[in-house]
Amino acid sequence: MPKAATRQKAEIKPRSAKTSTNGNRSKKAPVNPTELAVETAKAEFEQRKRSQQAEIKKTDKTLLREMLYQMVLGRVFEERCAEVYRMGKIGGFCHLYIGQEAIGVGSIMALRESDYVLTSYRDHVQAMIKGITPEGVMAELYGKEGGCVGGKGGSMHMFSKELGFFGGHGIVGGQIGVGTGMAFAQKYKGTDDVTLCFFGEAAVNQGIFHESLNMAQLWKLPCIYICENNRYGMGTSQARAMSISNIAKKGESYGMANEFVDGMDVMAVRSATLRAIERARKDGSPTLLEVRAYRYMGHSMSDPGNYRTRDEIKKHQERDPILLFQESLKAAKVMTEKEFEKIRQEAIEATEKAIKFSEESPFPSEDVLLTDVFA
Amino acid sequence: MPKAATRQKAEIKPRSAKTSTNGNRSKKAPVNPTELAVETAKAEFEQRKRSQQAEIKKTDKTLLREMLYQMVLGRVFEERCAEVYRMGKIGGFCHLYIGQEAIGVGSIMALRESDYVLTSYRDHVQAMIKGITPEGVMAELYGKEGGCVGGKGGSMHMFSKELGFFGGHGIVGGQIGVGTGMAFAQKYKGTDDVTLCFFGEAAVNQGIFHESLNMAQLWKLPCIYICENNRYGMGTSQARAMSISNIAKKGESYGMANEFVDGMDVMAVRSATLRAIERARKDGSPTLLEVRAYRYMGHSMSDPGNYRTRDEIKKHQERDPILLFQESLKAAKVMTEKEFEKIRQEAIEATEKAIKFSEESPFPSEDVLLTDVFA
Amino acid sequence: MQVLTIRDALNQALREELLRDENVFIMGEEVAEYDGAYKVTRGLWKEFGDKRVIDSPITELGFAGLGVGAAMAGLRPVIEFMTWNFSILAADQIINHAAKMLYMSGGEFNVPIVFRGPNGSAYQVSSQHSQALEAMYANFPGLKVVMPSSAADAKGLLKSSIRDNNPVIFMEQETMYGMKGEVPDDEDFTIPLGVADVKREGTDCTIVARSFTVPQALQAAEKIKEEFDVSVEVIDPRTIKPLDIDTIITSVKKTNRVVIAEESHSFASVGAEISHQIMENAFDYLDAPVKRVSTAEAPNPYARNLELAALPSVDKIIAAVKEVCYL
Amino acid sequence: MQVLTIRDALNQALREELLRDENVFIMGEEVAEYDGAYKVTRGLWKEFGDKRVIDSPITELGFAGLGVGAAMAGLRPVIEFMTWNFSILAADQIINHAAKMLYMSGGEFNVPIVFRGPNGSAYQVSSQHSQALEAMYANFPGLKVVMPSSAADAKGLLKSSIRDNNPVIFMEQETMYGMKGEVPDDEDFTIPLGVADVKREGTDCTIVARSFTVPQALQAAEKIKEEFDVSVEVIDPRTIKPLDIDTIITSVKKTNRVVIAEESHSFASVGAEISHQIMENAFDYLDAPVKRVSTAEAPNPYARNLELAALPSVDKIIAAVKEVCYL
Ligand SMILES: Cc1ncc(C[n+]2csc(CCOP(=O)(O)OP(=O)(O)O)c2C)c(N)n1
Ligand SMILES: Cc1ncc(C[n+]2csc(CCOP(=O)(O)OP(=O)(O)O)c2C)c(N)n1
Ligand SMILES: [Mg+2]
Ligand SMILES: [Mg+2]
Repeated sequence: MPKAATRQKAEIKPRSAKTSTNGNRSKKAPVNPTELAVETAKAEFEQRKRSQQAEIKKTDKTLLREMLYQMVLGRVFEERCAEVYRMGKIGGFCHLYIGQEAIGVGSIMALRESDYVLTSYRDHVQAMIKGITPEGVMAELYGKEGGCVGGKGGSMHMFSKELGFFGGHGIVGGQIGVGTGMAFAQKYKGTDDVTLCFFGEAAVNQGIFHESLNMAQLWKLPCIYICENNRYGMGTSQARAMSISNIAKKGESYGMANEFVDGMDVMAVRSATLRAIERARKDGSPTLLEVRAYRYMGHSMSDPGNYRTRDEIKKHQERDPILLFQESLKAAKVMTEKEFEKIRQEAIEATEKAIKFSEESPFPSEDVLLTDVFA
Repeated sequence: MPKAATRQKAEIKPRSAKTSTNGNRSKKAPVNPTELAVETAKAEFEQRKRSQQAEIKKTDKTLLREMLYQMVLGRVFEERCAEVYRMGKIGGFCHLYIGQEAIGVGSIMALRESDYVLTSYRDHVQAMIKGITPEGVMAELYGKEGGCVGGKGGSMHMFSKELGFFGGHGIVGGQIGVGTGMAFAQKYKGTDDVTLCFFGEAAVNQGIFHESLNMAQLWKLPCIYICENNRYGMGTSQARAMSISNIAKKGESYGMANEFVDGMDVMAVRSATLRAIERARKDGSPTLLEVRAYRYMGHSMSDPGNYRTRDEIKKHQERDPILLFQESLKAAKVMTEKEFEKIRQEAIEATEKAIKFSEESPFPSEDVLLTDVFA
Repeated sequence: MQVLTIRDALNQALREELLRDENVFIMGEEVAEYDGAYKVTRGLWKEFGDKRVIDSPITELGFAGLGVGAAMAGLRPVIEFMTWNFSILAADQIINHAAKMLYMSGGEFNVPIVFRGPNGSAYQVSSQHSQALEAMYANFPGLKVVMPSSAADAKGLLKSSIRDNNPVIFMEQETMYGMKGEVPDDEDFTIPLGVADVKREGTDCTIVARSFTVPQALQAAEKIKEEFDVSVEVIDPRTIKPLDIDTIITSVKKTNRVVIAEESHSFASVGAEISHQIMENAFDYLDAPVKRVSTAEAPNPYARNLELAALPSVDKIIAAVKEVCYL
Repeated sequence: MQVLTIRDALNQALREELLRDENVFIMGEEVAEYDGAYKVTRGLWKEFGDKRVIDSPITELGFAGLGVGAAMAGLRPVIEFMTWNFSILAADQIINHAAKMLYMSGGEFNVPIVFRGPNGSAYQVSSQHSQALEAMYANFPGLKVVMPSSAADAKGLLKSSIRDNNPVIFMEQETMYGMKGEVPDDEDFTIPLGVADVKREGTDCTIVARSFTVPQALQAAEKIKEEFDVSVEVIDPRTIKPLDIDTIITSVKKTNRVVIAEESHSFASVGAEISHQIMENAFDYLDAPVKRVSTAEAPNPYARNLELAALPSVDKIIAAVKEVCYL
C-alpha cells in the first residue's frame, strides 16, 4: 500500500501571518501568547541573561559544560533525525523536541542517578540526558537490533531500567499515572529518590492528570510533575483546548506546590527543579511545574503546521534556549565561542557515530517477534 | 446460591464514639467536619432559620408547600423503601437519600419543566421531584412491569424522557460526562434550558469531572454541576480521599463560577441554584455548586456503617433540613403544625399507594428480555 | 460513477449527512481547523463552522460522554477518535453508558451516536497505536460494529450509521484511506447495516475477511486461482454486529472450506465468533476445520520486518487456504 | 484440610503473600478500613497497616496507573476493582500500559501486578454492574486471565498470580464468595497458571465451564447422569490465558461432544475461542457442533425473573447437553 498517500512528509509550511484560512473563526478570541512574546522577547532575553549569569556563577563549570553539551546534542541529533526521517530511514511517528531542550536538561540534570524519569512520545532527548546513548536512541528510531529496546519500541518508546528511564509513552497523559506509581514505589521502599514526570500542556486536559495529582498530594508522593507547555497539542493551541491559561495554578485544586517557569531558560528550570526536589526528598511532597517553551518543529514529522505562522515560530527562536545559555556563559566569562564550537563538533560527531551505528546494525531477528510478551 | 451470605442487611450499627477500631490510624489526622458541626449546630440552626424566613417571605406559598411536601415525601417514601428492602421486596443495591432532601428539592424545584436533570444511583427522590410518580419509582424498585422503566433498570436507573429525567447512573462520575452533553445539546438547539447534574463528593476524584468542567467552561455549556457533599463515599470520608477540603474552589481551575452552599437549608440551595440558572440561561455559563449535607443512612442498604459514630449522625440530624424548613415556615407564619401533619399524611398515603401498586404490578413478561437492546 | 479514495468517500458521507440533518455534528481532536489528523474531515469546518465541526481537548472519556448526553437529548453526534487505540480511555462511556442506555431506561432513551476513526495498524506506529479493537466492542450488546473495506462501502455504511438510532462503532483503517474505488453518485446512496458483501465469487473455498484483510484476501484469491486453479470466494461481512451469518453460511455450504482473515489478535476474536457460528450452522458441510489468520499474539512491534511478520498478509492467507484445501 | 469459603480462601492468599513478600501491597476502594466492599480483604488493614493496605479515592484509571508504575519500579501491587465493571475506566492502563510495557520496552520493564475483583452478575444489580468481562481482557496479548471456581483454586491461583511476573487479570464472582470447599493447609500451596482442572470425570460429553458456570455444570452433570445415564465430564480451564487447551482436547477426543458454559455475552467470547480451538484440534473427533450457553445478548436486566432468564442456568446447560448428545 502506498506509504506516501497517508504520510505527508512535508516540511513545516506555516501559513503567513496575514492570511486567515477561514471566515468562521471561533467566537472566543484566543489569547495569543505570541503577541506578548514579540514585544518582550528582546527585553526578556536580556533579563534572562542577567539572571542566568547569577545562577551560572553558583554552578560547577563541568556541569555547565555538560548541560550545554546535552542541549546542543539534543538539537543536532534531532535535526539529523528529521533528515533521515525524510529519507525513509525512520518509520512511524517522529516527534521532535527542538526548542524545548532547556526543559529536559535543566530538570533531569538536577537529579541524582537513582532518580526516575519518564515522559511522553517526545522522548529522544530526555532519554539521552538520562544516559541512553545516541546510538541506542538512533538505532531504535531505525528499528534496528542495536536500538535501546531492540527495535520493538521505536521513536515513542525508549526505555532503560538500569538508567532509570521509564519511557517513552504513547497515550497522551498515560505516563502521569505511571509516574505517580513510580514515586509511590520510591516512598514505599523508603528511599528519598524522586520521579520527574513530563507531559505536554494538552495532556493536562486528560482525567488522569487530575486523578494522579489528587493521589500524589493526598499521600505525599515524591513526584515532580513537569508540564512542558509548548503552546500546542498537535494543531490546537492551549487557548482553544483549556478554559484557563494558567496551568501551574491548577496545582491549587490539590493543595500542591506549584510554580511557573520560563522553559527557554535552562538555569531557571534547574533552580525550580532543585526547589521541587528538595521538597520531594524531605517528606515526599509533590510539585507541579508549568514550564513554558515552544515547539519549533511540527507536532510530528507529518505535521504541515498550518495552524501557526512562520513569524510566530521566528519570534520564539529569537529567545532560543541554546543561544541564551551561550550568551550568558560568555557574558559570565565561563566559556568562549571556541568552546561552543568544540561542543557543537562533539555533538555532530556523536550523532554521526549514532547514524553509522544504526545503519550498520541489523534488523531484529524474526525470532524475537514472540519474546517479551510475558516475563 | 445463598443470598444472605453476600448481602448483609444489617441496620446501621456505627461504632461508638469512644472506641477506635484500630491502632494503625492514618498518620493524616482527618479534618473532622463533625466536630465543627457539634459546636455550631445549634447556632447555625437559628441563623439558618432567620435567613430562611427572609427567603420564605419572598416565595410563593403554594410553591413552599410543594417544596415541603416533596421533602417529606422523599423522607417517608425512602423510610418505607428501607423497610420493604429488608423484607426482600427490593433486590440489588438500594441507596437512600435520607438527610439530603433539601438539595434535590431546593435545586430541581428552581427549574422550569423543560430543563434537564440527571444524577447518580442515589436517584429515587430526584426522580420524584422531577415528576416521576411514587408508583413508578417504587414499582421499579420492586422490579415490576409498572416501574418507570418497566423493571429493567431498578433502583439505580430511573428515567423519563417526557419529564426530562435522564437517569439514574451507576458508574461513579459517569453522569458528569453525560450531563455535559445534555447541556451541549440545549445550547446547540438554541434553547435557554439548563441541565442540573448531580454527583457525590467522591465522584469529584474521577477524571471525568475534570474533563467535563474544562469543556463546559471552554464552550460555555449551561450545565449546573451540583456536588452533593454528604461527607462520605461509601466508607471513606472526604478527608481520606481528597487532598483539599474545599470542593467549590476546584471550579477555579477552570475559571468556573462556583459557590459553597449549606445543603441542610432548602432555601439556600434554591437561591444558589437560581443564581446559577440565571448565568446559564443568559449565555450558557456553567456553575459548580458544592452543597454540603449529610447522609443519615448507610451508603446502601448493605452498609454496616462502622466508619462513623452514632454521635456524628445524631449531630447532623439536629440540623435536619425538614425540621429546619418547618421551623422557619412556622416562624414566618406561612404554615402551621397542622399543615405539616397533613402534608405528612399525604406523603404516607402516596407512599402506601405506591407500595400497593408495586405489590400488584406483575413481573415483566419474559418476552421483553431482548427488547430495547436496539432502537 | 465517481472514483474516490476511502478517505474522500467518508468525507462525502459526513458532508452529506451534515447537510441533510442539522442535528448531526462532528467532534474530536483536530477534526476542525486541522482538517482531521488523517484528513477525513477535510474542509468540513470551513463549510459548516464552529457549531457543527468541533475541535475537542484531548479528553476522550469526556467528549465521548458529552456525545452520549447530546445524543440522549436528540442530537446525532459523530465522535471521531483520532485512532481507536485512544477509545480505550473512553470505553466506559461507550460500554457502560451508550450501549446500555436504551435497555436500562426501559426504552426511554436511545443513543444515536457514531464513534469513528482508524482501527488497526498503520506503518510502524508501535504497540500502543496499532490495535484492532473490534472484538472488544463487539462483545457488548447494544453496540453495532461496522468495518468497511472499500470506498463505496465506507460511504454507504457511514451514512447508514449516522442515520441509525443506536450507538455505532465505525472502524476505518489508516493504511486503506488512500484506496480508490467507484462510489455511486446518488446522495441517498446508503448500505444497510447487517448485510455482508460477496467481494468475489468462488466455489472451492471461502475467505471471510474484513477491513485490512479484504484487499489481501482478494489478492490471495487471484494468486490461488492462477497457481492452483482453486476458486476462492471472498466474503466481507462489513458489519460485524449485526453479523450477516446467513451469507457466510450460504457460501460455506457451497465451498465447504473456510479461512477467516483478520487484523486483530486471535484470542476471543470476531474470527473465533464467526468460526463458532459456522460450526453451529454448517457443521456437516465443513470438509476441514475453519482456519484463522490473525495478528501475532504479541503487542505490535515497531521494526518494519517484525511488524510485517506480525500482521496478516497475502502469503499467510494463501498458506491458510492451501491448508484447508489440503493443497 | 481446612474448609473455607472462597472469600476466606482469597483472604488467606492475600495475607500469606503480604507476609511473604514486603513488596506486595493492596490498593483499591474500601479495601482497608472498610475491610473490602465484599470483605475479601477483611482484617488485612488492621494487621498490616496503612503502608500495605491502602484505601484509594474513586479514581480507577489513576490507581491502576499508579499500580503499573509501582510494579515497574519493583513492587508487586494487588489492585482491587470493587467490581470489574469499574475496570473499564482503567482499561487504558491495563491494556495500553500494563499489557504492553514488557514488549515495547524490549524486555526492560516487566509489570508484576494483579488486578482483581468480582466479575459477572450479582443479585439484580442491573446493567452497569453485572458484566462478565473476561473476553475483553483476554483478547490482548501480555495479560494473563484467571477465573477460579472453588476455594482451593481461588487460593492457589491467587498466590501464583501475585508471584507471577506479569500483569494478571484475576476474576472472582460475587455470588460465589460464600461457597465453601476444602483448601490445603500448606502455606506454599499454589496452583500453576495455565493448568485446567477436570472437575468431574465423564465419558459421553464434555462441559467446559468457568467461574459462575462451574457449580451449575456440576449440578447439570449429576442430573443428566440420573435422568439419562449420560456421563458428563466437567472441565474448568481456571486460567483463560494461558489456556490449557490440551486438557480440553484430551477430553473431547474421549467424549466427542462439547458444551461451553459461560456467564459472559456470547459474541466473540472466550467460549467462541475455545470452540474454535476445539475445532482446530479435534475436528475429526466431534460428533456434534460445539454448543455454547452464554448470557442473553442484552444488557443485564434488573427484574429478578428477567435476570434469571438472561443468565446461564443448570436447566439451560442440561438442554444444551441434550442437544449435543441428540437426546
Ligand atoms: C489518548 C491519546 N489521544 C490522542 C493522541 C494523539 N496525540 C498524540 S500527541 C497529541 C498532542 C499532545 O499535545 P501535548 O500534550 O501538548 O504534548 P506535545 O505533543 O505538545 O509535546 C495528540 C492529540 C494520543 N497519542 N493519545
Ligand atoms: C466507577 C465506580 N467505582 C466504584 C463504584 C462503587 N461505588 C458506588 S457508590 C460509591 C461511593 C460514591 O460516593 P459519592 O460520590 O460521594 O456519592 P454518594 O454515594 O455519597 O452519594 C462507590 C465507591 C461505582 N459504582 N462506580
Ligand atoms: Mg504541547
Ligand atoms: Mg458522598
